[in-house]
Amino acid sequence: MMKGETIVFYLLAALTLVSAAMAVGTRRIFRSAVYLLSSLIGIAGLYFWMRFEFAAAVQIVVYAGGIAVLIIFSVFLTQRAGDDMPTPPMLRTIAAAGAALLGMGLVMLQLVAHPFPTPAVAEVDRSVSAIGRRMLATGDDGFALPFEVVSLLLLAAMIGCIVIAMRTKPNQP
Amino acid sequence: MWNLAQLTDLIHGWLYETFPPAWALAFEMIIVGIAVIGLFAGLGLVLVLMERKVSAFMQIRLGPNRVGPKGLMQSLADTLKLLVKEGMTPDGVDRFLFNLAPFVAMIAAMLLMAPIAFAKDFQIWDLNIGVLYVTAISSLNVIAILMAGWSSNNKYSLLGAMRSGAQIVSYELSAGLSILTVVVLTGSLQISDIVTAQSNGWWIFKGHIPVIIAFVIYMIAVTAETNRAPFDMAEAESELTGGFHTEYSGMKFALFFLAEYINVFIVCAIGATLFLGGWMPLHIGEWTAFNGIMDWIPSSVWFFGKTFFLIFLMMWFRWTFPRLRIDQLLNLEWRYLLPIGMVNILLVTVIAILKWHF
Amino acid sequence: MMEPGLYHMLFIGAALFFIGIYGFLTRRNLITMLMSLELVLNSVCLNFIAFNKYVWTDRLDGLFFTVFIIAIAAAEAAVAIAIIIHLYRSHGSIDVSSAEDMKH
Amino acid sequence: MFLTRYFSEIAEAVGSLLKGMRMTGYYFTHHKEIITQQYPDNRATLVLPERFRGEVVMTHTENNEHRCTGCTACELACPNGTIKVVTKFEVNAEGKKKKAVDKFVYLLELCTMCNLCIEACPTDAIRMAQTFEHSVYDRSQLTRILNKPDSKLQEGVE
Repeated sequence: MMKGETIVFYLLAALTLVSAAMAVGTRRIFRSAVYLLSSLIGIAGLYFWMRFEFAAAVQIVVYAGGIAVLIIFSVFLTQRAGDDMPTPPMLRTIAAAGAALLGMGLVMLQLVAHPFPTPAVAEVDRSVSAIGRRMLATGDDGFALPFEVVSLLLLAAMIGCIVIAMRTKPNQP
Repeated sequence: MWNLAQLTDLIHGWLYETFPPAWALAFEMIIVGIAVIGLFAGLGLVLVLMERKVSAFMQIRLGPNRVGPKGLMQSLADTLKLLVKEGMTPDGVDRFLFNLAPFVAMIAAMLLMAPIAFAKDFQIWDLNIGVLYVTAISSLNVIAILMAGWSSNNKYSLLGAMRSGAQIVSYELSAGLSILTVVVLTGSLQISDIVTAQSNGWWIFKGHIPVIIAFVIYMIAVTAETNRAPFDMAEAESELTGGFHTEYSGMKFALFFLAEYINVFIVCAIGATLFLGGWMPLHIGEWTAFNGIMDWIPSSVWFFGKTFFLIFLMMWFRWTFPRLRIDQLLNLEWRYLLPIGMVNILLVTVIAILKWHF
Repeated sequence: MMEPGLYHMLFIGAALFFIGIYGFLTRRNLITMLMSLELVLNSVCLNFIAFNKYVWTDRLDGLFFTVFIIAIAAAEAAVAIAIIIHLYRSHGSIDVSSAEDMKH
Repeated sequence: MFLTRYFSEIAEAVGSLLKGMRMTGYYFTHHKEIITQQYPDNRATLVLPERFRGEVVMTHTENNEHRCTGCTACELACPNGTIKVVTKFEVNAEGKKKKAVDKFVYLLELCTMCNLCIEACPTDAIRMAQTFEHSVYDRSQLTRILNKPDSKLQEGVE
């Protein structure tokens, strides 16, 4: 008999993969966004399953609450309800599926053949305060520099978005 | 006295003695699920009646007073009506998403119940990221509204959904910042830690002015986040004929309705936990006799009392203020609440570092 | 092999990655291409977390990489959607072929 | 100065919002001021305002006398044609013919309770009553004759 945890894992994996496949397969763009969202939530569930609660919460906040809403908004602004996307030409579908399957096969061959080192026994403390201390530490295992670089990147992205989205005055060419 | 932990321990022990662990866990899950659904039904009935009564008294009316003594059965009758109504699916809608949306709203509301401490040692799941979990899951709510708005194939629904999306995404920032002030003072995201940190005084009393400002911002932001008047741009009966739930009827409409009230309850419960001490009784300094009397009142009464006080506050807003226009709404958030919240969190950090709070 | 472990997680990661690649290759709509890219990024995040969980349990690097990737993905999505909406305003379509005049 | 204006705006807004909340809070805590009438239940104790206008009636004394001379001023004053005064000639004690009211017909279905007829009446023969439960099963019942059968003109009214 399977343990409850195992059943939950398989359910989450199925949710993630099936909805991801449907997200790239469906021809209705809004449904595609919703399937993508459920796939992202499935991944957050997998993080929860691995006891990485902080990563799961960040995933839900940023992806489900931010990026998915952004994508849905852009769908609202650029598509008409009821329109289906055109089916891609058969040749391209076959070529893409072939490439994806081939790559998948190669990666899986490598994965099965490669022995991964056995884990060190002690699990490190993953509470939020420990994460915060590591995040702002400047020593060998600190992440202060990437943290600052990411914050700069976010600032640059914000300015870039404002500049792109700013409406040019209609009377100017 | 009044210890709910004994009750839960008793049930837990009995289940694990009688059944194998897997089954015992499954039974516990079922019990918790039934308890949550029962709480949902009870809250829905109570809050709908409360809203109607409060609105009536504020408008010098009587409110529902026909069904049952003093109209207490009114919401039960409403539920019955909604249950037997035909659930229509209009022509030309995206059937799958249209029928899914109310359930997404309900599921998001149900997930939010997990980390709330209803009484002393009475909590479904004491997550170590409790508050962050709440902010994360509450952002799923907007997805249900966007789904309902798009799949209804109706321009009013679409407009309501877009307004609601813009509104919720922007007000989440203010709510998050004001939650962070308390997190900075406590040094933990766990709900039980936050509550025990307030054993010698609630944060709103011992956190100086910045926490009071954060409380005010929190109340405004969550009123907007739950789409209630004066921020009910998503529904706006007078402009959008009901907004995202224009096309819904019967039980599916009732689910949206219930989800709104449950969300109100949850944000008020979180507000009570963060700022007003959750189930912690009111203690004043060294007055042992007074503190003893306050301790005698059960902790669940304290929790529900504070929560319902905040709910009453939100209803008071709703029946006093006129609705904002969409540009005024975004102006309020981006020009006033967000800058004030950011300055406020800096102040709180200074207070926390210098240990000025007591 | 029933007990889920590192290989299961890596399989999910690889499958997600190639589902994303398939979507990126077949779709011609910019928004859906962006969605496929999000899937690819997520598969990488999942791999980082899985390695952190099952191989290097004494470190937190996988978690940090995931958090930074999520932050960068948010910035990328915001900029991409700003560009897409601008393209829609100027060309009236968000098909990649409508952006071809940038070649000249 | 930008900052002072910013903060004074906030203070003003908060002040005005609190004022509104004080008003509704006052109503919430003062249940006695509720103005809702639970109408069919309190029919026995219902008190209508003095100036409420229900329908036009003609006052009669206990001797079955009214004050209407049949001058048709009310008929002329009515904008809707609600009132029709049918007159007849009566022979009085001195053998003179005199105009008197035969039937004072009042069409309630046309009346808007505008009070113009009452103001036009030179002899205060008609007034507004406070009855308001006017629903009937047949429209013909809304056509009323206001002067009671065999009623006479009151002495001394010209």
